[in-house]
Amino acid sequence: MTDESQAMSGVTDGPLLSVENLRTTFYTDQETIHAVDGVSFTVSPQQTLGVVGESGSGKSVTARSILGLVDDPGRVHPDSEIRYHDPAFVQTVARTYPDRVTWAGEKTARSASDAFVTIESGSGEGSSVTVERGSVNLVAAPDDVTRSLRGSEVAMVFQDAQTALNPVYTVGNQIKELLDIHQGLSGTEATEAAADLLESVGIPDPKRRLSEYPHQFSGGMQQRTVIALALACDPAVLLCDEPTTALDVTIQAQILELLERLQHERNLSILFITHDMGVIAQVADAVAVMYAGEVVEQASVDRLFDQPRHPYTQGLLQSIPGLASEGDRLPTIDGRVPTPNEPATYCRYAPRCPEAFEECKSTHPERVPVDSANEKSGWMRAHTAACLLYPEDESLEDRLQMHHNFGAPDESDAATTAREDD
Amino acid sequence: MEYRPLRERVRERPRPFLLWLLGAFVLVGIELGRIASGLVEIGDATAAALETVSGGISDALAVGGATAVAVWLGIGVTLALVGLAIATWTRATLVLRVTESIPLRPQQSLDGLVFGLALGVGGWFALQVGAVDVLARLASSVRFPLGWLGELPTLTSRETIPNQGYQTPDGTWHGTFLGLSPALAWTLRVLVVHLYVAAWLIWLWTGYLWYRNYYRQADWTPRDDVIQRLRYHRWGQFGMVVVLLFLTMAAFAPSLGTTTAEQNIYAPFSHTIEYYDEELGEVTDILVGNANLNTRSQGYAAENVGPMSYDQYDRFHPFGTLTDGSDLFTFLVHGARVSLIIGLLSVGVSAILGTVFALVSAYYRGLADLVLVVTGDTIMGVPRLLLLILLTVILADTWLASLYDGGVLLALILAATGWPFLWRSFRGPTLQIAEEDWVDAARSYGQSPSGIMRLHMLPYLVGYLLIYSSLVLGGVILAVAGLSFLGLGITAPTPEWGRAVDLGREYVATNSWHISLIPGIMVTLVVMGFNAVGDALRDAVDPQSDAGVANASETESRGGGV
Amino acid sequence: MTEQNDEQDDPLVVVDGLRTYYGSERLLGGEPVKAVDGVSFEIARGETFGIVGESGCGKTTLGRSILRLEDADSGTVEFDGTDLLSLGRRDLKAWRRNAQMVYQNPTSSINERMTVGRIVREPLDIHDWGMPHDRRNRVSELLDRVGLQPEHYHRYPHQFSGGQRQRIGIARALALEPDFIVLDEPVSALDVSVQAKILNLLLDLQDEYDLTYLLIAHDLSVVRHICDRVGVMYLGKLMEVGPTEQLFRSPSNPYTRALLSAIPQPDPDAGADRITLRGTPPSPRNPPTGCVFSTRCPFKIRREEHESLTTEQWDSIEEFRDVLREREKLRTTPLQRVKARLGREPPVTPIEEVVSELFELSTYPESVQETVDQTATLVVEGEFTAARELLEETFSTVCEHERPDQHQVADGQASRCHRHLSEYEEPREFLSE
Amino acid sequence: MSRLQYFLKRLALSVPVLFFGATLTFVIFRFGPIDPAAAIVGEAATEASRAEYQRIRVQLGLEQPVLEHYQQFMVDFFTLNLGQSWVLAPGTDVVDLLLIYGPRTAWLAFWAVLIPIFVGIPMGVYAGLRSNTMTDYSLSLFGIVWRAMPNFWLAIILLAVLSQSDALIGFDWNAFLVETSVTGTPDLSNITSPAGFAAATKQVLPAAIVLGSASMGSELRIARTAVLETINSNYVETAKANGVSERSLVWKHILRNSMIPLVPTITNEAFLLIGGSVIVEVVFGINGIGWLFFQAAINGDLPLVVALVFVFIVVVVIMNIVQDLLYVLIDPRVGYEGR
Repeated sequence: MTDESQAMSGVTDGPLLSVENLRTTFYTDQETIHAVDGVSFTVSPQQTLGVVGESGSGKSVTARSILGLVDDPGRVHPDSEIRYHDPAFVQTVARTYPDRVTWAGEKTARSASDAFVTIESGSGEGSSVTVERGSVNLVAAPDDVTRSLRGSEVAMVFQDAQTALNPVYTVGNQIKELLDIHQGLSGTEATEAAADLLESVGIPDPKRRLSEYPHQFSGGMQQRTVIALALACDPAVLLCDEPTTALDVTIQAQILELLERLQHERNLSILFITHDMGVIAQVADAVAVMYAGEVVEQASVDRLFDQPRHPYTQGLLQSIPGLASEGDRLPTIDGRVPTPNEPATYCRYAPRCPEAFEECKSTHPERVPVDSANEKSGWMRAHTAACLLYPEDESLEDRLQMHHNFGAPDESDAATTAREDD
Repeated sequence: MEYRPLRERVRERPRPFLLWLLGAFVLVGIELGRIASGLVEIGDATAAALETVSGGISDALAVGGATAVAVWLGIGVTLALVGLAIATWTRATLVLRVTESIPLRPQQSLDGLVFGLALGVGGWFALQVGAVDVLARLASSVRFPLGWLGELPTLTSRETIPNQGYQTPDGTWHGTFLGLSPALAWTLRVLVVHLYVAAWLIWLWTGYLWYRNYYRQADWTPRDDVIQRLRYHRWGQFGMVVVLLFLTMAAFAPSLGTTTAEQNIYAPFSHTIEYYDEELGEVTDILVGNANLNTRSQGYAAENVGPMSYDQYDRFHPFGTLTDGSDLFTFLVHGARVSLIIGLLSVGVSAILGTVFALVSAYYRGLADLVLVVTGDTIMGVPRLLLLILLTVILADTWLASLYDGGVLLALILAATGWPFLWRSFRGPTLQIAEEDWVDAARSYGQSPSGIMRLHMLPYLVGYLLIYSSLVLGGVILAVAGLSFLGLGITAPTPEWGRAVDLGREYVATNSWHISLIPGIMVTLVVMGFNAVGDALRDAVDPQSDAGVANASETESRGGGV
Repeated sequence: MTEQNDEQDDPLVVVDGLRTYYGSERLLGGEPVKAVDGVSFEIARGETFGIVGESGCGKTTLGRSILRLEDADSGTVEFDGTDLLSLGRRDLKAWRRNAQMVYQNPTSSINERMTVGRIVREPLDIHDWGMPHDRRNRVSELLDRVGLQPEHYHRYPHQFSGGQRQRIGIARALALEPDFIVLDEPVSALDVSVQAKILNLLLDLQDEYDLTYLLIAHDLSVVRHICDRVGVMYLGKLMEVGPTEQLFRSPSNPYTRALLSAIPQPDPDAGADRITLRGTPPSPRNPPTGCVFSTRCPFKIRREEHESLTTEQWDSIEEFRDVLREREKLRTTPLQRVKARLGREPPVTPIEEVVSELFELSTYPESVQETVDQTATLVVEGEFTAARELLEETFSTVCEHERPDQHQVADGQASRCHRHLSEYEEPREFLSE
Repeated sequence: MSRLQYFLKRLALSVPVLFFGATLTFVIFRFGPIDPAAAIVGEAATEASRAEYQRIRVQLGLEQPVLEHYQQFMVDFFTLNLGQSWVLAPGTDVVDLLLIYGPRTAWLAFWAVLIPIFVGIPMGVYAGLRSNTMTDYSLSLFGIVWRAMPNFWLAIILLAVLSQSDALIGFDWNAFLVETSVTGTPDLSNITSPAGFAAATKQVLPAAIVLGSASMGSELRIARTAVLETINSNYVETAKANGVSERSLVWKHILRNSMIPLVPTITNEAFLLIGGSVIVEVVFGINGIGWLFFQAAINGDLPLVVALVFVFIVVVVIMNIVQDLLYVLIDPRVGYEGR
């Protein structure tokens, strides 16, 4: 376990969803693409984590990996961890799989090597265990655990609302199906609940709308319906994958407002993926900036926009028209996002980075606090960046050494797995 | 990198090109005789056909009444269409130079009419002046050296590797190549033919590779991807092998048969063969027709010559004999040629019609599209096989039916009833292409409609053209076989696979099972082969739109449910 | 900016009352789509004029109509003094050298079966520009100018990224040395970092070749960055026109205000005084009879007796009217009627429920309450049209009856809104209330 | 546009097809190279036969001016006054012939449509759900081979095998269940009794299998691609992400959507059966409409042929209407803008 996650467990209101060193790789005939390459972040209860990045940075694959929706030829690396921390869920899973539980902190691990449930505090054991705090690692968990998580705990809102709704069923039918699965509602009860849901996402005259087909809805209403579908599952976490990209600004404003309201009403945690810096600034509490499959910077939203530290984030913010100085020319980033088709042994941003130096080509930067002051503040408030320039109050040698050390365990890990595979 | 014409690039580095050219010379040289005689044959056939056509037309005109009107109308429409094609593809404009007050579309049709009229008048004038005679004389002067070249021995001919002979009691063979047994000699010739075809393929492939390596300026083209995808398409490769074998069979039918078509099918009583008569104890002559009477396959053990066997006249029959005692294999290879020619002719005509109509209806939309939709729907609304039967029966006694033993008529009927299927398949993709921004962009800088269709739409259609043509070709082969099974279409004795199936239908469950079974399997294989090639092309040309195309193509490849 | 005022006297493009409808020629057509419905503006030489609006507002059709890629139904477009809409085929082709277009989608705007060289060269070939050799040189020069390499001549578009493809499109547009270029969402399909580079390129080219741009965009930050003047479009109408900074700083038209406030600012502390519009734009087949924005306008003029209503109350009334409008439409489709006759009418919320949901929360003046109740009764009786008309009678004002005229609101800034009339409150005053 | 409007529009589009189709038959009848009257009478050598020839021409309307004849012809056809047979069954009304021969073909077609639907589609769906497995490959190959086999060939092979089934596969088809012969016309007179139904069904079963063979292959393939496409669609992914169970995904979300592209396939295939029935009926000796048409065509019974072609066109148009109706019922997007 790394220092980071220990620090995180110290926080009283721990994360609801945490992703640790997530690697999702696509193996095609021609090449191996590391679409997500060692991504870590946490989503806190009732908070919004924004994930921002250009196309091809691996944002969507990250969201899909969480729900176990990565299709062939993609695979989530078995060493990755996606942990879900809701005690009730952890307890249910622990009771179903009593022989695959680890008790954190106990030296005499009563756990099998294939354990995926970690209990940090709780009592009892076997099928009558009670859990106060713990987590389930979804990567190692059997399929039916992931399946039981989908919807009821973590639901997803996709970008293209028009194709995300089944064209041959009425909207009511689709909502009621989920109400039946996740809340056991049926008949008139379900119809009422479905109408309420549509109303709560701001669709007027909801009863009539229930009997209409998706294509009879406008784009904004379709997106609202997709959100209503997700809400019908009564989830704790909402993964929003570019939910407003296809919409006009006035409709986008409506949807963003709606999400904000729903978050308060329903105590949702949101993972919000977008490429639009403006949208991120409006919705997120904390932001992770992704580049070529890696998170290159993470900070609270205010800090990130006030003091972006990673050269990529800086470049990205400067190149937004309107935000930059009134001068005619916009500062730009040269080159293009590379396809991460080889293991990262260097900084993937280096070729485009105005501040790159020799070592950037040979040392892979790890996510470190941007300065030592920052290290001590809590995880969610931490400002980290994956760049050899940081922590900025250390000397160059120390920094290089630090990044190198951070990177080393990963490599040995990989080596052991390789051996095990043999 | 400066752009230079291909000629300059070749001049700079002539070696690969010259080597490649040399390869072509060698390959042509080996078969010069066959190519020359083939040309003569085609020329003669064309001349005969033209004569029949003009005779037919003048007959029709002489009859008068409705028929004449129809023929005149047909000539007029054809001329106008050809004129329109000239006007569009050459971008020549006549009316525009006179007046600008007429809108664009009528202007083009007017141009078409003018060109068509000019063509008609020119043709008539040439006819009057006797240009035909001049042409004929020219043709005959070309024919002479070609005929002479046609005498040259060729590698794959049966004269070089003869397989017909007789066995004396001591077991030796006479008259065959190097005294080999007929089966071996025939196998050898088949092998040589296929090696020769393989050599041509290698030549082509090397040419492409060399062009890519030495002369092409682009380091990548979209076609490279298509070829790359084809290389991993096992199902498609199976199809290509089958299609190649079929094409070889059709192209080299005279060499592949164990005997000649003349001897086997058309005039068995004008040829004799030698065999060793055991009763007489000497080598005797017999008319092929008479020999055939004793080698018939009629179902009984006593009257049957099965596959891979010799008959009593020492003739080898790889696929056995037909009910009349002639060789099934020879019948089938010549049948392949008939099927292929009909198939290519009909698919060619309907593909041209389909493409032109698709381009026009997608570019202009509106009325043009509506008219084509109604016309196409009407033709498709009549069940195709019924229309085929009806038309073949009705037109059976006309001059058209005499061309290529009814083959041309059949091909034309198939084309006339088949183009709506192709057009329907093209329409979707063409409409999509017409919607693309680059078409609009071309319009925005003043590209003409014909230029847009040719440069910006047609290249995208070529892929679909190949896909559907190969699917439809399979269907046409089925349809032709089905019609000849019913005794329609190709007139006997011209060989056709469906007729072989028909001939053997009573013997399927007897010793002579081969008569129906083998041609049936061959039809199945060839149809599968063309379908597989179509599938492969579809996957290679347009990997994304898998389902949509598959959807539309299913019924087209069937050739009207035969 | 000062220069530009001088140039105003010498406009390059003058659009007057342009109307483009389409879909009217369909057999079972019905109402045509009024994509561009009476738009007038001028573009000065060397200026960048921006058209902003949401999707479906007709901005692309407007651009295409100006280039005569779409047939306008009425109005005039004058380019440098020539009336474009009356040009014959030949003159039009010759004129096309002067004006070009850059498209939104870099993948579909260039033909992927042609090499880059041929793509850029094609306009030159069509217009018989110089000798073939000159054309090749010109293409190399152009490629270099837009930031591509001459050796890209023989590459296919497939091998390029979106940004590079957009450069190819720009090179093609520049080939014939046009004066005027319509940029149709040139950067909206690109990533932010690439966007900036293309915008810079466009600005450089404008300086170098003295180009006049018509920029069509939905991204207001892009427009603000490079446009001198902007027109805001909604449902085929130009709602407001003005110099960029002035319009962005003090928008007069309610729609402009709503649009500007809806842009998410890349700044977490940015103002919260966002105006969120209700609903979606109506169909351009049946635009509202009065002001096209009247169905969604938060600044709508009310009758005197309703001025005292709170915003929430007014919104409830508006929403009620929306619901009725929708329901009336619903009843008119034949299939629905058949269904209703068969007793399979879709279950709708009973009107009483709708009323109670919308109007329960606060007390309304008696007259309003009465009208609402009356309407509900009419709906129960199935008299949808009467119900709608009753509401209209009670609540509609000039906004729903008359098309607003264009009012000069500031120097060079004009807006279409009834509130600019002296008898009503100006939108900005209304807001500050 | 509503769905009803869409349907009406499609209906309207079938009118010109019917009209032009009938015109086409008229053109063949009146201007074709065969003189119908001459074909009926034969060589007009004697005075009597010449008179007969004239009489027939008048009766067929060939002596009328073209336009008048055309009008007469169209009115007759559209009022289902289809005329008489002249050669095959002289003097019999075509409508009467249809009543005798039609049901047999309908019975054959019924099974030929049904068998592929119940065999091909489940196989295709199964292959699609298990794509890129051995099962998928073998099912697909089976479909392709089955589809490529020519009907006429398959028919004679099946005929031969069944007629000698005892000797060849040790199973007597003729005696199986009810006594029937392999070839021959089904007896539809007592179809309501179980034995009669079984006999009539068994009688046409081999022919129906042959006739439906290609349809089965096509439907298998289309079902497979449709399922594959649906599986990869966004709404299936959304449903999955929202926790819909695997079973519900397949039965509710995938199957219904896969049916949409199958509708035109099934009707198109049914359409091809009309042509195919000629060959199958000829081989299996079923005296249906296909057989009647073939006999009429080769015997030059032009009035009958033309009437039959018109009947076929009507059937095709009806089938198209059925297809559109099915479409309207199965796909709610039909008639909506852009579709």
